Amino acid sequence: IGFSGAPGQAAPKKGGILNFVVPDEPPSWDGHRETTFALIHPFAPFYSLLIKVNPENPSSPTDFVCDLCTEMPTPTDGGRTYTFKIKQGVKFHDGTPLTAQDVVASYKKIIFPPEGTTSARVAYFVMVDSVSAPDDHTVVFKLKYPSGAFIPALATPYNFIYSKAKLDQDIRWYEKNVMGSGPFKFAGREAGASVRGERNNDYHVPGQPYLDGFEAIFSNKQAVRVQAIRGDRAAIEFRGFPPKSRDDLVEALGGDITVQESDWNCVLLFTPNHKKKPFDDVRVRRALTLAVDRWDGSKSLSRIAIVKAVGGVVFPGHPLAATKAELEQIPGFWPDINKSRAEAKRLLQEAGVSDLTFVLSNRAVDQPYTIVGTWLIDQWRQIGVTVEQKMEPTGPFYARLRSQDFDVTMDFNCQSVVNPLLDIGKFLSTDIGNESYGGYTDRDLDKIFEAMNRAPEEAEQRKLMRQFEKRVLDEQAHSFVTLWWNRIIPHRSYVKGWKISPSHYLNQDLANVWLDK
Amino acid sequence: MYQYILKRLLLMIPTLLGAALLVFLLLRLVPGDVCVLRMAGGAGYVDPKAIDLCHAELGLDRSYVVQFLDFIWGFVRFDFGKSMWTGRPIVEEVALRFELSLQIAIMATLTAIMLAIPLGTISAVKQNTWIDYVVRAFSIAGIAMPSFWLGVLIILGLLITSKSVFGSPWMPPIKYVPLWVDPLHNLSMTIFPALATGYRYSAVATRMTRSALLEVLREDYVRTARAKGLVQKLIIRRHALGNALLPVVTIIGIEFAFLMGGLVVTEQVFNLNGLGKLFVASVTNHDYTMTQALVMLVAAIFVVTNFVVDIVYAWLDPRIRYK
Amino acid sequence: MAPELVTIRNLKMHFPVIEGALFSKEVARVKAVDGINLTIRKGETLGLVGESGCGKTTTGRCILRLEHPTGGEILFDGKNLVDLDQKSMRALRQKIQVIFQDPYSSLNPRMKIGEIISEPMKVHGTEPNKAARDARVAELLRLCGLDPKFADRYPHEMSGGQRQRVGIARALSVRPEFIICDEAISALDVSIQAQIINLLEDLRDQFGLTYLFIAHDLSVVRHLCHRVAVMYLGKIVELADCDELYGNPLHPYTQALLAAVPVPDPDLERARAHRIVKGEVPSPMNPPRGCVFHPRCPLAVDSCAKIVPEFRELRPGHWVACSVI
Amino acid sequence: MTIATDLGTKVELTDERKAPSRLSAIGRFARRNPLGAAGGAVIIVMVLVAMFADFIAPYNPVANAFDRMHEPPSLENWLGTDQYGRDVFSRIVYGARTALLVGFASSFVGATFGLVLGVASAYFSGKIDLILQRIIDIFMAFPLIIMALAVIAIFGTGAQNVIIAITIPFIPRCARVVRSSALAIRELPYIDAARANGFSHTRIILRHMIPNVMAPFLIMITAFVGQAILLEASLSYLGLGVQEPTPAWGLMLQGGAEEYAESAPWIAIFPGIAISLAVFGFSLFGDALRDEFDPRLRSL
Amino acid sequence: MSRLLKIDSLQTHFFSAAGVVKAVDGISFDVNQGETMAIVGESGCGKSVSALSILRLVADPPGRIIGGSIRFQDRDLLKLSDEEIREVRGKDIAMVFQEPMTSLNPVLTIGRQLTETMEQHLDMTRGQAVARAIELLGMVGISDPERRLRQYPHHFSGGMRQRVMIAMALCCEPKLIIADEPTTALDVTVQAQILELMKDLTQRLGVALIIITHNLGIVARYADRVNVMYAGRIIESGTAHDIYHHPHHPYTLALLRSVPRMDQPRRARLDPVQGQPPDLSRLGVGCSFQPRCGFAIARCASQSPPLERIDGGDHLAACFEAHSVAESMARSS
Ligand SMILES: Nc1ncnc2c1ncn2[C@@H]1O[C@H](COP(=O)(O)OP(=O)(O)OP(=O)(O)O)[C@@H](O)[C@H]1O
Ligand SMILES: Nc1ncnc2c1ncn2[C@@H]1O[C@H](COP(=O)(O)OP(=O)(O)OP(=O)(O)O)[C@@H](O)[C@H]1O
Ligand SMILES: [Mg+2]
Ligand SMILES: [Mg+2]
Repeated sequence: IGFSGAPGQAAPKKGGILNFVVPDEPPSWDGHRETTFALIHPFAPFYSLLIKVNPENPSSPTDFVCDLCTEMPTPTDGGRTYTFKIKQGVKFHDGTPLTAQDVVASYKKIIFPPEGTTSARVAYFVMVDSVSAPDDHTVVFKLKYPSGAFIPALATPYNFIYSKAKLDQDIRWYEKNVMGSGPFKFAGREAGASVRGERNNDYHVPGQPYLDGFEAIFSNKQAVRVQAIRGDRAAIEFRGFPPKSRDDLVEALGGDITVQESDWNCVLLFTPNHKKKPFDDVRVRRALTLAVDRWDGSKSLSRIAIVKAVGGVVFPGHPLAATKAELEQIPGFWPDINKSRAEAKRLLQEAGVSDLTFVLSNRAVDQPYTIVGTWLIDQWRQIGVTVEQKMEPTGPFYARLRSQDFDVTMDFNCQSVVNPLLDIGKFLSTDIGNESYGGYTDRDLDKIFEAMNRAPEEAEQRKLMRQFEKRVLDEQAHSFVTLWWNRIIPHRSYVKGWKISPSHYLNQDLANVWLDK
Repeated sequence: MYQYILKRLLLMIPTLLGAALLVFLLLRLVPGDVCVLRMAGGAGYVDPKAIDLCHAELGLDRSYVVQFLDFIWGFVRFDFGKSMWTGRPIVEEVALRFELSLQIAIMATLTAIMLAIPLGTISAVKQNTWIDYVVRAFSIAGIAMPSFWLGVLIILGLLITSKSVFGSPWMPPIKYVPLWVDPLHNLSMTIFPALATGYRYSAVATRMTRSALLEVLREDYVRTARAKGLVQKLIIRRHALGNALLPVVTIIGIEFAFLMGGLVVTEQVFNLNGLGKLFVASVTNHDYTMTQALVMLVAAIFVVTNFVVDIVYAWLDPRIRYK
Repeated sequence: MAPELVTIRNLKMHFPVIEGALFSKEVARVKAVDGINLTIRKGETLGLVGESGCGKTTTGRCILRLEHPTGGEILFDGKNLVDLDQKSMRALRQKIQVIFQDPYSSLNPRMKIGEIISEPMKVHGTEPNKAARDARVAELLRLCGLDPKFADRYPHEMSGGQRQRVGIARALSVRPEFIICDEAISALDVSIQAQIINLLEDLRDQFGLTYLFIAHDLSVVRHLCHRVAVMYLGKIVELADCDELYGNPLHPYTQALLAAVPVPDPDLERARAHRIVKGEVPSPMNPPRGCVFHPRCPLAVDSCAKIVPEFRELRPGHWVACSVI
Repeated sequence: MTIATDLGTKVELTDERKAPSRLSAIGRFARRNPLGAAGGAVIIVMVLVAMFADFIAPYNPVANAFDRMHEPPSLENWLGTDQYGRDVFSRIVYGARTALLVGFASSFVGATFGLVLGVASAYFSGKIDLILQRIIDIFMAFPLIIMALAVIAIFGTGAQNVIIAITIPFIPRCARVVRSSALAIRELPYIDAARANGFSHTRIILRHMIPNVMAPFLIMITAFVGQAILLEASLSYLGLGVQEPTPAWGLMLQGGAEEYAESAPWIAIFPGIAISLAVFGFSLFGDALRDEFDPRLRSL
Repeated sequence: MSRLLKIDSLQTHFFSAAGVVKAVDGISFDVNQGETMAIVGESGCGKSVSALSILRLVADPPGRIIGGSIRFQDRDLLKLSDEEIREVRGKDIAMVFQEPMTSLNPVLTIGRQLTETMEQHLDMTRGQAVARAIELLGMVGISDPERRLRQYPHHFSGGMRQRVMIAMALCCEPKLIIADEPTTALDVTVQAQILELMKDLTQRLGVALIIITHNLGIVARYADRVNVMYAGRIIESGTAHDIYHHPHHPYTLALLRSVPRMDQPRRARLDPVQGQPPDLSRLGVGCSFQPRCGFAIARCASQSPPLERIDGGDHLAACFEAHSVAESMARSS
């Protein structure tokens, strides 16, 4: 994990409006419900969280700091009870005080959603038994079993703290309204065009925020977003641009542009549909991964797409991740591509499908889906497999995945706080795994996962992780990792205080961002 | 005349009803539904109960007939309901976009008229000379260029020339502000898409002006006018254009109606938050209510424009006026 | 006297004038043909004259069943065409043929002359065999004064007069008994008209054809017809043998019509007094009450505006619809 | 009997007049309508390119070559390479196939349906006509692109569905134009003659009406091909058309092209020119055809 | 009577894709003041083109006047500038066209179309022009002219429109009116009305009239002098009496014989002109009527007969066999 570029170190200046571009408008405004970053970028600044990643060190997967709590708790009860003290004097934007009751009501909505509401992250909190507020300043989480995944889950940036009063009045009130305690107050919205925030002078961190306000402008064409920064219609886009756009911006604006880059806790996977012939045959599946030259792909694609690192199922650079030597043992990561392809052809021949043709279902998003998909197709072409790409918008695309109406699909695994133990849940058997679409049942795999999650020692976890990885990518060839993403944020140099993180979900409340104009 | 207008108004009803039925059925043909997309638009788990609940809330569990009647009844009362996607009143969602689209449509139409009528006239009067060829090639080039391509070229051109002229790159605003709030901001945003589409649409009207005028210039009454010794300018202006404009008016009217909803691509290029973009989004989201409302809006604009065109036609053509 | 071939009784053809596409409403009726009676005998040529829009063509179209009459009956060989079913009508169709005015648009420009002439034979099955049809086409072309080689030509490769001959050949192809000539010569050049008139006459003599000859050129009608009916505004105002009608026109309209035709002789013309009838033919949408001609009639009296004149036989075979004479 | 039989022989067309008429007709067309001839030439070139793509294109249009990304035009890659290192020229050459396939398939099918509907509507008139006209009205109320989008939403993307999506909105447009010509033809005496002869409806429609509305039909097909190519490009731009890695012009302008418009302009410029040129060619040719056949059919 | 118009060897050709159409191929004739002159001939023989050529109204391209002169009151109209010829049009020479239905602009009122000519040529104010227009409409027999002025052409019947056209032609008191088949589109009864009106007015106002028609009856009644055209040429010219009673050209003769006549007893058969009218783009050397002519001699095929005086009088014919034709006529009648 690393970043380049130099976020400013000078004393923050006050004032100014930050304009930034967001690729999409979220369907609702309720963070508990939504999963898209398009919600985070415009709406995170309105809310406080219980805990959050350290904005000064957002790249660290373990560095969490309090937002509404007074200090990070140490678990008691053998790691099964966490007690948070809530800051006093915090006020919602409507002036009502924020108490532990509000925190509890919010987490209850997230963890135990009442009927008629949806929560996108129930699965993150499977270990939680209860959440309660013994008094107005204390919140207690009781877990069923100790879990290293709890604190990262708690710090998920979607876990906005809502007002209990509002939730009691209408549990779905936050779908269409904003009322939080974050650094910015909601100042208006133009349907489909923008969301505006203005400084919350009563923010619970003294001195912050520095900005007078912000405007999130929706723009779904990447070219427009890049040009908006170039023409200074916007200062930054928080998701990430491809390398070429970065180069263009730097070329055109020189010192007016600062670039921050980071590995990204997102990876594109491709998964054959195990229920469909000939992908029920492990040889065919292995052939598909063998055909892909990831090492070369990394070099080439990193010049045109937002992907870079070669890795296994774990975020590269994480202690649990496979080393290069370990990786090279896995089919598809062999250093000699010719050997891999020869093997792939042999396997196909053996399976009797040497002139395989199929459709690759892909999500209609240019970066990096289309590019990686197109690259994959060319990789497969080289072992004599003909593939047609079918792109669909996000909604229909996932509907197709869920109904398992595809040959081979490409989707992503993208998490906010880096937490490999939870993140690899994507590879579990389809009936268990929340977002696993391959249509396979592999109880042995599930058992390894279970064991890993309860393993106290990192070394033990690492060993199990290797087993898990081998089973998924090699032995059973369930689903395959392509390349890990690479986040590139070229922004106007006058934007200061914002630091890149390995996730475009994290560190977006803008409290410490200021403009050096 | 009143009767004529009344009759025309009545005639709109079946078209609108038909459009309503068409969009209603088409939408139900599209696989998938808004609740699934909204509840589980991304990856992950879908709670079937939540989906049922959502269906009930949106009224999607009712029979098609009831849903259709409800839609029509709402339409009759000018109550368009709420967007199934965002849950907000459709009127609120559409208002600003409508304003934007209308402004662009009007500006583009004006551009088209200002280009088409003089160019078409010159081209007809100078038929088969190089002037004619140049004008025709110029106008057809307008249709031939993909609008997004033209848009991208325009934006890039602006960025590059402004950088070389003013030292810093300038691009049109990407956020719409109504004309009366900040005219400069508004115009600097709308002028380029309006020019680009106006040029594009002028091609059709130029061609129409030219051929209508050519036809009229062959008419007996133009020969009569010449035989009377009238000056050429007067013949073109009073005798020929008066008649030739009739079909041009129709074309411009139809184009105007189409501009209101059909600028999908241009809107993307210039980041215009208009009706076309909303339409694409609401179709992809299976937002039935929004799509229906938009379709009805486009259809209504079409019929109303046609109506206005007919009135203008009647005003221009005395043969219809007194019928 | 020859037997009657066509008998028209009280034929009416009123066209509705419809407005509004949705709640379409009949706002008026064009009384194109308004109760006419006519008989045409076998072998006879009946002339039908009158000014533009008086209903001549409509009458012909009713007989051809191209229009469905509003009322009255048309007996052909004793069968009422008005209520004949499709099938029996089809059988009768080959006996009734038509020659149109415009030689340019009465031939399908995409078909060769041979196909045009043989198509009716093929459809009616009169000549099921292709070779026989080709032979008949050649024969018909020769008969109509054209080279049989023309069968391979398209209509646009021929002159107006030649096309009119093709039209005639097509009509003859199924050996009809009765031919309606609707202004069959008016579109032709003066120098060609006489050729066609002669041809029609010759064919009539050769095949014993019966013609309904619709025209507005009174001198041609006089040359060709046995009897002449004069129409005015949907009604027949006078009907008589040709010589009788031209020699002794009774109806003021017929008189005006004859007076308006200039003869190609300057000495005669300048000596001749011109009785010019005033006004123009009114619209059949709202024809005058009473006698339709009374607003223009030099003889009109008050009662003409009220009473519809009876169609009377004033002299043997000479019928007039006028209550003043 | 004396019937003048000498007429025919005198006006006879000699065969030498017919023979050179084909070539000289083209020559005359070109002189009368230089723009149309230019359009025709563009079309011919395009068709040839599409037909012989395998021989013309120097590279495999879908093969990635990451060692040659973003190469500017050179002797090896005449029009440069794109972000995947694919040869732009080869992709344009093969793209002509996609463009013509989509263009011709959709316009031909659309116009044919429209032809039948339009002629039938005009011939039968009355209620059938009225209802069909209302339906056509409804379809016409929507811009082409909106209709196409709706169809894509139902059927999904891909070349085949793009063709369907473009075909459907063409049908009513063609039907409308054909109907107005057919209405005029319906009133002509030769149709009356056919009816007076008791020919069946099918025969009259097929033998007498349809052949005579071929002019607007042909004009429409040419005009539609251009529109279809453009529409396909627009759909591709919206991500709803043909998909990577199929070589298609619209697709070549999408995504990458914008990104590299400045640093590697050849990626966007050449396919853009190809589209413009093709549409330009078809429009000019269509216009010229219209002038030749029937200047009244201007509202296409 | 003084000479008003003298046309000499006028040639107007059309340069079309199919070749050169010699629509008018060297015609010459004179028109005197107040005289009524007729041009007859069958369709396509060049009557209209001749008329349009006089006012230089032939569409260019494809048509062009390629030779000859048109002297009107001692000015050669072919040499005038565009500005000058426009002054002549409508003011000195007016035209009445065949199609009254389409010769008036449908979107302008009758009044507007009448007054604009006067405003253009006579520097009249709108008010003066309207007053004159009312007077003119009354003159051509349209009742309630004040109201009629505000109406549009579609409110008028064919006959009325032709009256308006005549009023329009008269409004600047021209010296010459050219009427190109003014009544062909009208009903016989209306035709008679219009022709009588024209004759009456031209006589009263002393206007010369060129009347173009293919109706021999009309010519017989109204024309002082007659020019018979065939294939772009004048083939016979003379007084009405001469032409009808002593034709010297076989075409004139054939034409007279081919029409059935009401003033004569019914004939068993007509004598048609044999053959087809010529194609003007494909004329050979020699007399253009030769292929259809019963009097043709060997010379006719190679030489085009000039228009020559018959017995030194005002009667001209272009036929080598003019005398045999005249004899044949005399014999038959
Ligand atoms: N289909 C129709 N619908 C309405 N009116 C019609 C129709 N056909 C004919 N008419 C009207 O009926 C009247 C008689 O028409 P018709 O064609 O029979 O006259 P005509 O005597 O043949 O005239 P012409 O000499 O001009 O051919 C006209 O006023 C015409 O406008
Ligand atoms: N614009 C044109 N282009 C080509 N040829 C033309 C054009 N106008 C007229 N002609 C030809 O010129 C010849 C004379 O035409 P004109 O109109 O003078 O005939 P016309 O005697 O007036 O006939 P009609 O009695 O039919 O009015 C015709 O053969 C015609 O084809
Ligand atoms: Mg008729
Ligand atoms: Mg003429």
